[in-house]
Amino acid sequence: MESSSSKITDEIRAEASRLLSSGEVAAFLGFVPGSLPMTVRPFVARSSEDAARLVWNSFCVMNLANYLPEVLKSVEPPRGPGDPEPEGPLPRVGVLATGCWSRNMVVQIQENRIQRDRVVILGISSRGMVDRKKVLARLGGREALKVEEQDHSLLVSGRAFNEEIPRWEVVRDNCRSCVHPDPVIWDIMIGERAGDRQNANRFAQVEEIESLAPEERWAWFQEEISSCIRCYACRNACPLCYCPTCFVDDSRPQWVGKSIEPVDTAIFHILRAYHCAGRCTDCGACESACPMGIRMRLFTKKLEKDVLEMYGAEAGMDPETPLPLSTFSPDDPQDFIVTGQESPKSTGDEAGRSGEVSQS
Amino acid sequence: MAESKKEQINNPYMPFPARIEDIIVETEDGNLKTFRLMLERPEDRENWSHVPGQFAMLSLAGRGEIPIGIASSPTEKDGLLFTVNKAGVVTGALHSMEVGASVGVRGPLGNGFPVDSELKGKNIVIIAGGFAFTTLRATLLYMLANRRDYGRITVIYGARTPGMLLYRKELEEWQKRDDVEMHVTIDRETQGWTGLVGFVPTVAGQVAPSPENAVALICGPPVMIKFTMPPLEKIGWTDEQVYLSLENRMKCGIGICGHCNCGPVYVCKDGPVFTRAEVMKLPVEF
Amino acid sequence: MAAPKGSVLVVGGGIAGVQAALDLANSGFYVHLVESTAAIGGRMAQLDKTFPTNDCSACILSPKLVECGRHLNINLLTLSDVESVEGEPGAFRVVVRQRPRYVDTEKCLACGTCAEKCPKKVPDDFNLGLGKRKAVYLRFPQAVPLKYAIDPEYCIYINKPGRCGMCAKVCPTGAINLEDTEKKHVLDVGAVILAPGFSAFDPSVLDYTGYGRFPNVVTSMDFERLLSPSGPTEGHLQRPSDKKEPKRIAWLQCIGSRDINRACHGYCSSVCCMYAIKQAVIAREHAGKDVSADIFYMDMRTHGKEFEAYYNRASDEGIAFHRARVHTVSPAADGDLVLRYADEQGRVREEEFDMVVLSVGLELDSRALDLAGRLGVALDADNFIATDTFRPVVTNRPGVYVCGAASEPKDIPQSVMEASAAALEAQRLLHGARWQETRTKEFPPERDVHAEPPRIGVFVCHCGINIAGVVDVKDVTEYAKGLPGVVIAQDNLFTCSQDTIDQMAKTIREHGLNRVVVASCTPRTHEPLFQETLREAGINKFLFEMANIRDQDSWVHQNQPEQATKKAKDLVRMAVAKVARKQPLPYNSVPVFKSALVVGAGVAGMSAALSLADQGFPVTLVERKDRLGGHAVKFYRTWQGAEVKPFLENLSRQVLSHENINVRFGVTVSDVEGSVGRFHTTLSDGSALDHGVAILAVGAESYKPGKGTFARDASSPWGRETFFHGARPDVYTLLELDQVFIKDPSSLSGANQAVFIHCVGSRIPERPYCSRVCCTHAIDQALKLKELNPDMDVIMLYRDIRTYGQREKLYQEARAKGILFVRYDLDHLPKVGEEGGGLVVQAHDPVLDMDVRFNPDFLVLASAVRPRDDVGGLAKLFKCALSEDNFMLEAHMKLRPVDFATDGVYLAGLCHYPKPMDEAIAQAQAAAARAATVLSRDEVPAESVTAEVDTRKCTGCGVCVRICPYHAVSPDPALRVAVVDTGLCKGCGACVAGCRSDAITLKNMGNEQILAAVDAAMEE
Amino acid sequence: MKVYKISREGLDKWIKHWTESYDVFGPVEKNENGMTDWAEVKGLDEISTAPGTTKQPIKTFYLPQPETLFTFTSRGGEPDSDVLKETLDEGRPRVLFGVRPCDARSVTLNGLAYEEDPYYMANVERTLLVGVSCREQCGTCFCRWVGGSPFGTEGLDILLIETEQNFVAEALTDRGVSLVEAGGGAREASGEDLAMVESMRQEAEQAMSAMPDTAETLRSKDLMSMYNADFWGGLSESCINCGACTFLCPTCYCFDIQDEVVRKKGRRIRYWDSCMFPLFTQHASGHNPRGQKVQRVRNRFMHKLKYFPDRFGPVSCVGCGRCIRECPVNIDIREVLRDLLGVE
Repeated sequence: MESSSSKITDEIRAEASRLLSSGEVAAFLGFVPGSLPMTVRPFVARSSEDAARLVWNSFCVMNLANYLPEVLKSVEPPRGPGDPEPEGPLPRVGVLATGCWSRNMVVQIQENRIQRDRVVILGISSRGMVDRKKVLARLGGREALKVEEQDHSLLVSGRAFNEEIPRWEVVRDNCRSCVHPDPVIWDIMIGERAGDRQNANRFAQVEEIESLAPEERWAWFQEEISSCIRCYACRNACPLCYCPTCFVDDSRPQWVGKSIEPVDTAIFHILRAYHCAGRCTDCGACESACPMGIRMRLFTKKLEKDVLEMYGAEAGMDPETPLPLSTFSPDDPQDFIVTGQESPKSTGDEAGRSGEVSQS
Repeated sequence: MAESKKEQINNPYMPFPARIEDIIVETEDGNLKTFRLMLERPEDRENWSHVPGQFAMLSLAGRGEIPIGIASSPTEKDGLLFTVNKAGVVTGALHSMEVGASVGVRGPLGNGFPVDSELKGKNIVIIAGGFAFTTLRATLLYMLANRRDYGRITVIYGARTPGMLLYRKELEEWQKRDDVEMHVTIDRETQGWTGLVGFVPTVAGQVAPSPENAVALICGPPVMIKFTMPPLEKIGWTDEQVYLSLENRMKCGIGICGHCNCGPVYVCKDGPVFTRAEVMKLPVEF
Repeated sequence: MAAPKGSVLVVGGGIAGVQAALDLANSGFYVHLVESTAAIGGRMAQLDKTFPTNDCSACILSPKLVECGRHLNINLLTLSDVESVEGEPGAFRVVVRQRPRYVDTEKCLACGTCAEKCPKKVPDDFNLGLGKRKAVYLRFPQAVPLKYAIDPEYCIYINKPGRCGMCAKVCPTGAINLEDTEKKHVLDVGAVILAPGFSAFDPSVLDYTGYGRFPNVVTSMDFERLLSPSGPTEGHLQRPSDKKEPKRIAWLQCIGSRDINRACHGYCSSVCCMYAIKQAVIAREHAGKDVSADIFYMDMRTHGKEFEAYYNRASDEGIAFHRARVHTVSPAADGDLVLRYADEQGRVREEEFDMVVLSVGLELDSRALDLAGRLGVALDADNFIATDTFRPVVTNRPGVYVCGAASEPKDIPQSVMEASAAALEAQRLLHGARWQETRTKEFPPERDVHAEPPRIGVFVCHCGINIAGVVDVKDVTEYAKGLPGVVIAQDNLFTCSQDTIDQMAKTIREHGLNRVVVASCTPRTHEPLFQETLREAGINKFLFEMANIRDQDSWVHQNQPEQATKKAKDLVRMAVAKVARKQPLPYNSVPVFKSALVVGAGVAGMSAALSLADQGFPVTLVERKDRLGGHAVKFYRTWQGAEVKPFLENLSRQVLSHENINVRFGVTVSDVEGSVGRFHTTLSDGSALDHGVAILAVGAESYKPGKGTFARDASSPWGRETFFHGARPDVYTLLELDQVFIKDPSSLSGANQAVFIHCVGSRIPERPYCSRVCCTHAIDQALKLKELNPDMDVIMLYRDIRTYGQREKLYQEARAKGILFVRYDLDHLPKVGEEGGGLVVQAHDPVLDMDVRFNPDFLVLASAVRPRDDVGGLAKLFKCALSEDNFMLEAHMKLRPVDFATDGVYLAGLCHYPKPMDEAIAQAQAAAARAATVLSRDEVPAESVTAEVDTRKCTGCGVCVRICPYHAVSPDPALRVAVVDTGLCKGCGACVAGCRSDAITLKNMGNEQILAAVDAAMEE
Repeated sequence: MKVYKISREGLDKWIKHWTESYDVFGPVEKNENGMTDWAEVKGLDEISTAPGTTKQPIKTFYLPQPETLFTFTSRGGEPDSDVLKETLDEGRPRVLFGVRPCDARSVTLNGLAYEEDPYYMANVERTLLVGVSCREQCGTCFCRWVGGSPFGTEGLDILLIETEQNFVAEALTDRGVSLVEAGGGAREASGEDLAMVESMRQEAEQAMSAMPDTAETLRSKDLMSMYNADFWGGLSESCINCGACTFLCPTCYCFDIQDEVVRKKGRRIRYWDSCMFPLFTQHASGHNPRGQKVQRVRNRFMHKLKYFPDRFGPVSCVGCGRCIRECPVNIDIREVLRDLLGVE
C-alpha cells in the first residue's frame, strides 16, 4: 500500500525537480533519508538529480525555516559588509513548509530574516511527526534496526523482534496538541489542506504543571533540566534563535555561567523560553533535537498560552499582525505595576514625575 | 601522592603573582598602555626566562586571562613589559588599574623568534604596523644588546598618526644610533611630522634591503602583512626568510584547549612565530 | 519707539510670574522677577495637592522654582516691591525697593543653625499662623532662594538693638547682617508683566461662619496647610482645638464669592468647588474612609478638564454633596460645630461636625490694588485688573500685561497659560531686542579623561539636618574613602551651596578627579547644578552620578537611623561602581528651522500664527476648509458683550496680509517626520515643509442631537433623545440661535416664551465632561432675548449653573430680569413633545417637587462641544496622546497646559477642551510663547544619553524600529542593522528593552554601568 | 595480567567491598526511554545490563563540567585578596564499573593531549576502570574501524567478560589486581575459561565490520587535499552547529576557561567548549578564523581524523557511535571516514 507520505514524497520530488530545472529556484530545501532508522537529514538540493533524493515521512522533525536564511544567503552573489544590495531580483529558494514551519517563516518575514518573494513554499498539511524517543521507549532498550512507515502505524523490527506501533500513539506531543496543521503561507500546496484541528485542550500539558504548587513546579523544572549538558541543540534547532552572540555566550556582561551548574542551566532555559515568547509556533524542533530528552517545549508552550490569553495573539498566523511583544505604545496601561501605600513625600515625588516630561 | 604534589608546583594554569610597577600611556587615544610588571616571588623572578616573541597570559582574578606579547627583552632586568590594547573585559579592567595593583602572569608561552639560532649572523629586517610592534621591540632590544651576533638591522615601523606610535621616546633614541636603520612612517601627512609618510608596505618596498643572508620579522594587521609580501617578493625574498607571528584566540596557552589550532598546529604552543613558508602550508584559519 | 529693551519686569513670584519669567528667559530676554516675600512659589507652594491629578503641589512646582532660581537670565529680587514704572512700552524705568533680609544670600547655607538658636517664636505666616516659626526663618522647605531671612517685625535685635543677636553668633559662615538696609534698584526694562496673584477672602467679616470665634472653623487655605506634609501638623490631619483627628468635616462653598449682600463679591471664584472636592478626597486619604465629608454648595462648578470625572468619582466614593446654603455655624460640645441649613425642599436641618472648612473666594489684596494704582493700571468692577475680551492679558496701560488670578479668579493651568500669553505679548513688543541683554555661560575646555583610571570624588551632603538628622554622614564619608577608585570623599553641610560648589570645582581640579559622586537629595532638582560644576571644573558633565540618600533614604527611614546609614553606604557604593564605568558623552544639539506650522485657522490658530509672525517667524497656517475663522464665524458675541464679527474680520485681514504667514486652504497634514527643531511635514496635496515647531489648533465640533451621533449608548435615555432638533425649525442649538441673532434678530421679538435646555450631550454617561461654555452662552442669549422682547418668558432648564468667574454677573442679571431657572437631574429629564403643531416641554421642579409644563415658541438646546472625530489621526502623526474624552492631552494638566509630551508641539483652543474665545486666545498666545522658546534659538539641545547599536550583535530584526516612539531608529538596508538618529533619540530606552539580542544600549546606562551598580548593591 | 573467575554474586560483593574505600559508579537506567547514564551505585543490581554505551561518556569523570582550577578572593586591601588557591582534586578514589572498551580507550587517547595537565592526570590517578566487553554490536558501533575492539583492554584496570554463568575478570594492571583482591572471592581462571574468552573475543570481533590501519592511512594522506575535499560543503549544510556531538563524544576534550565571582569570592573554572560553536575561535576584534559553518564541521572531523593522528598517532575517535545517534540532523562520522579514506 502506498502511504500518504510516499505520495507526498513523489510530489515533492516532481515539484522540486521542476523548480530547480526551470531555474525558478536556485536551491531547494528538504530532507534526504538518514543513515539510521527514523532519521532524516535536512538537505539542500541544487539540481534535479538532488531533488530525486528528497523524501517526506513522519520523521521530518527539524524545522526547515531554521535553515532558510542561510540557504538564501548561499545563493546570493557574495558581497562584503557595507556593499550595496545587488541590482535586480536575487535567486530564490524552494522550501517545504507545514503549519508551524510556515508560521515561523511569517515570523522570519516580520523580523527581516527572509523575504517573501525570495522563497517558493511547498505547503504540506502536517499529519504530525513521530517522536523517535517515544518509539525507543516502547522498545525498552531493544534496538530498532528497521522502521517502516504506514499511514496509521509503524512497523519496527530489530534483532529477533517485529512490532507494529499505532502511529498516533508515538506522535510528538506538540503535534498531538497542534491546531494549525496547514501552512498559513504557501505557493504550491502538496496534498490537501486539512483545516484547523479541533483540540479540546491544546494546553493540557501546561495546565497540569500550572496546577502544581510553586515549589513543586520549581522542583519539576529543576528535575526536567537536570540532565542538560548545555550543548544548545535546542537553541540551534530553533528558527527563532539567531542572535549573532547568544546571551549565554556573552562575556560583557556575562549573563550566565557557562557550565552545568543548576542555576546556570536554569537561567539558560528560562531566558531561552522568554526570548521565544510570542514568536514560538511550537514546532517541537528543540525537543526533537535534544540529545538528553529534556522537554523544554513545555516552557515555551506555557508562554504560548500566556501570550494567547493576554494578547489574543498566536505567532506567525498573519504577516500583517505585528508580533505581540514587538510593539510599544507610550500610553501602555502598565497595570502590572503595583502601587502600594506610599509616604506623602514619596507620593509627591512620583506623582510629579508622571506626566511631566523634562523640558530641555 | 608525592608525585602529584610535585605536579602542583608545575601547574601550568597557575599564574605567578605580580605587581604593576609602572603604567605608561602609549598612544594619543589612550587605548594603549604599557604595564611594567614585577613578579612578586623571588623564585619566580629567578626562574623566569623568555625569548623575544613569546607571550604570556595576563591574569586578573575575577576577570580572566588574556594572551599578550612580552614587550620587554630578556636583557631588561627591571620587570616585564606588556603593551595592552583596551579591547575587552580583561584589558578594560587592566586599563582601569593603577600602579601597585596585583595581577597574575602565566608564561612565558609559545616559541618566540629564533634569535639564538636561525637569526644569528643574519641581516635582520623588522617590519611592524600599529600596535603589533610589541614583541618586535623585545626582539630589537635583544639584538641591540647582542649586537655583534647580527648583521644589519633595519626597522620599518608605521602607525596611523604620530600619536599612535608606540615607544616614541625609544624610537627617537634608536633613530640616533648608527647600528640600526630606522624607518618610522605614518599613514598620512600630519602637521608637525617631519618623518616618512606612507603605508608600511610601500615604505618596505622602498627601503627593504636585499634578501641575501637576511630574515624579515613581520608583525602587523593581516592586511599589512598581505600587502608587504609582494614588494619583498619582488626583490627576491622567499617565504622561508620571513617570520610572522599569528594571533589566534588562545585560552590554555599550552596546546590543549583547542581554541587556537590552525590545522594541525597550535598557535599557542607551536607558535605564535612561524615562517611564512610554514604558514602557507596551513589551512587559512588565522 | 526707540530700540526696545531686551529685558522684562515680572512682578510676583507665584506660578504665573515664574512661568512668564521662564518663558521669557528661555526665549532671549533678561527678566527681573520681583517677589514681595522672601521666596518665590506663591500660593501654589502652600497647597498640599492639586486637582485633578492629586499631584503634590510643592513637588511639581519646585523644579520650576529651581530652574528659575538657577537661571542665568532671571534676576530674582525677593522681599521687593515695585515702587514706580515710568516711561513707555519698550523703555520703562522701574524703581524697586528691596527690604533688608538681614542675611547675606551669598553666604547663607540654609543650615538652620540660626533658626534653631533664635529665641523668638512667631506665628508662621506661610502656615497662615497655624504654627510657629522663628524670627529668622526659611519660608518653606523647598524655598527658592534656599536662604534664611529675618523678620524685622519680631527680631529682638532689630527691635532693641544690642540685645540677642544670637543668630549672628551661631552662624557658621557669618551670613547674618543685622545692620542690613533697604536697597533701591532702578531697572530699565522693555515691558512689565503683573502677576501679583490673589488673596484669600477673609471670612471673619462673615459672622455666621463663626470664623475667628470657633477654632475648628478654618479656611480652605488653612486646611491646605493642615494637609501638607510640610505644614504645622506634618500632614497629620488634626483639628486646631484639641489636635483630634476630625471624623466629620463640612465644607461651606461660596464664602466670599457669589455673595453681593455680605461679602460684596458678586463673582464666582471658579476654583473653590474643585478644591473643596479635592480636600475632601485627600482628607479621607489621610484620615480614613470613615471620615464623613459633606460639601454644602449652590452649584457644583466642575467645568474644567477632567473635573467632572473627579467630581463623579468623589461622589461615588461617598462624599456627600448638599445643594444648600448654610445659615449659621454654632458651637456644640467639645469644640464640635452645628450647621443649620435648609435643604432643597426647604426643610430646615441641623447637623453636627467636628470641623468646618470655609471655601473662601479669591480677591485682589490691597498691596496689589496699590500697585495697580501706582502703575496706572485700570481695575474692573470687581476690583480685578481689567483686560479686553480679545486681548486677555493686555491692560489699559500699553506695555504692561497681566496674568494669573489678578485679572479674574482662575485655576493654575489657566494662570500658567496666561503667564505664557503675557510673555508672548512682551516678546511681540520686544522681539527686536531678543538676546540683547541675556548672558550665556562659558565653560573651560574639557580634559580628556579617556585613558585615566577612575579617580572618583565623593561628596556626601548633610542637607542641613534633612540627611544628617538620620544618616551618619561622617561614617558614610569615611566608608566612601575606601571604595575602589575613590580618591577623595568629603562631607558638606549643603553640597549645593555656592561656596561648596566652588570648592567642589576646585577639588576636582586639584585632585585630578575624573568622576564625581554626590550623595544628597534628588537628581530631579540638583543633578543639573552638579553637572554644571563638573563642566566648570573642566570635565565632561556625564562623568557624574548621584546617590539619592535623602528622598530615598533619610526621608523614608526617619526612624531607622542605623539602617538608613547602611543604606546610604549601599547607595554610595552603587553610585561609585556605576560612575567608574561612565564615559564622556557629546553635548548634542539639533539645528532649528526657524518657522512654525499651525494647524487649524480658527481664532486660536490665527492668534497663534499672528503671535509668531509678528515676532518675525515664518508661519505656515494649514486649514482644511477654504476659509478662516473656524467656528467663530457662527458666534454672535462674547460673554463680555463684544461682537465677534468685527474682531474676526480684523483678525482674518491681518493673517491674510501678513508677510510671515502663508495660509494653505483645503489641505490637511498627512505625514510628519522629525522632531523638535526639524520637523518635516507632508500635506495632503503632496507638498512638504520643514518647520521647527507645530501648534495644533484644530478646534472641536458642536454636538447636534438630531444628527444621531448620540446613539452610541441606546440604553441611556439620552441615547435616543433628539428634542426634535433638525426635525423642527423652532428647535435651535446655541450656535444656531446665534445665527438668528446675527442675521435676523427681529424675527424672535414676537415670541412669548423660550425654553433652554442645558447640558444637552454633556455630563452624561456617554460624554461625562462639562462643556464649560454653554451655561454662560445660554444665559447671555437669554439676556439677548430679553433685550429683544423684555416680556418674553425665558425658562432655563439646567443642572448646575456654571457661570464661573466674572461670568456670574450674567447669571445675576438674568435672575434680576426674571428669567426662570428650573433645575433638572438625570433621573428627571425634561421631556419635549409636540402639541397642536407647537412644542411642549415638561420638566420636574425639584424645589416645588412637581412637574411643570411649558409651551415655548422655540426651544434652545445648550448642546455639548465634542472633539473632532479625526483629531486622533493628527495627534498620532505628531506622536501626541488624547485624553479619555478624546480631547488632545497636554504634557501636564497643571503646569504644562499648552505643551504636548512631544517636544516642539503645542496645542491651543477647543481641541484641548471646550473654552470661551478669550481663553482660546490666551492659550494660543501661550502656545506661541512656548514655541518661541524653540524658534528663538539656532539650535536646541538634544539628548546625550542616546541609544547606540552594537552592529556585531544586531540582527536587523527591526523590533527597535517598530518600538521607538520617536522614530529615531531606522534600518540600514546595506548593513542590515539598525541605525539610531541621535538627534531624534530621547534616550527613553524602549528599544533597549525590546532588543532580544542585547545589541542596543543607552550610553552610560548600559549593562556595564547598571550591572556594576547591581553587583555593588549585592556586596556588603 | 591475571585472569580470574567470579560469579554474579561475587561481583556484587566486589562492588560492596569497593564502596568502603572507593566511590563506585556504574551505568544506571535513567528513564523509561532506555537511556542509561553514570551514577553512584552500591550494588550490582543497580547496574543496567543494556547493551551499548551510556548516554554520556566517562570523560565527565576526567574533565568535569566545570572543573575548578583555583579559587581566590578579591577583597581589595585584605590580606587574602587576590591570593590564588590551587584546587587540584584529591577527592576519594573511585571505580567506574561497567565501562565499555571504547569509552575506556578514550581516557588513554585524551591522555596523549593532556599529558602535562595536572588536573586531568590527577583524575586519571584516582579513577579505576572496570570494563565490560561487548557481545552485541549496536547499529552505530564502529570501534573496529578506529583501532578498538569489543574486547579491548586499553585504559582498563579490569575487563569483565560475561560467560554463560559467570564472569571472567582480566586484571590488566596492578591497580586492577589490587581491586580484585580488595573485592575478594575470586578464583583464578582456568585454561578452559581462557579459551572460551578467547573464542568469544574472536567471535565478537569477527561479527563486526573492521577497517584496519585507519590511523596510518589517514596519516599518510595529504593534509591540504583532505582539507579541500569536496564533500565538506554538502556535509556541513545540514549541521545546525550545536554541540551535541562534541559534548557526548568521549574524545572531544576542548575547553574554555572563565572566572566566576560571587560576592568577591571567585574561582577560575574550565568547562567544555565545542569547536562547533561560532565563538570558539572568534577574536576580540570580531575576526573569526572559522566563521563559516563548513570550516567548523571540517575542523571537528579533521581534528579527530587527521590533526590528532598526525600529532599523536591514533585517531581521536573510539567508535562509540554516540555522535551518530545523538546528532539531531543525522550527520554520520562513518560516512566522513569513508569519504576521507576513499572507501565505499
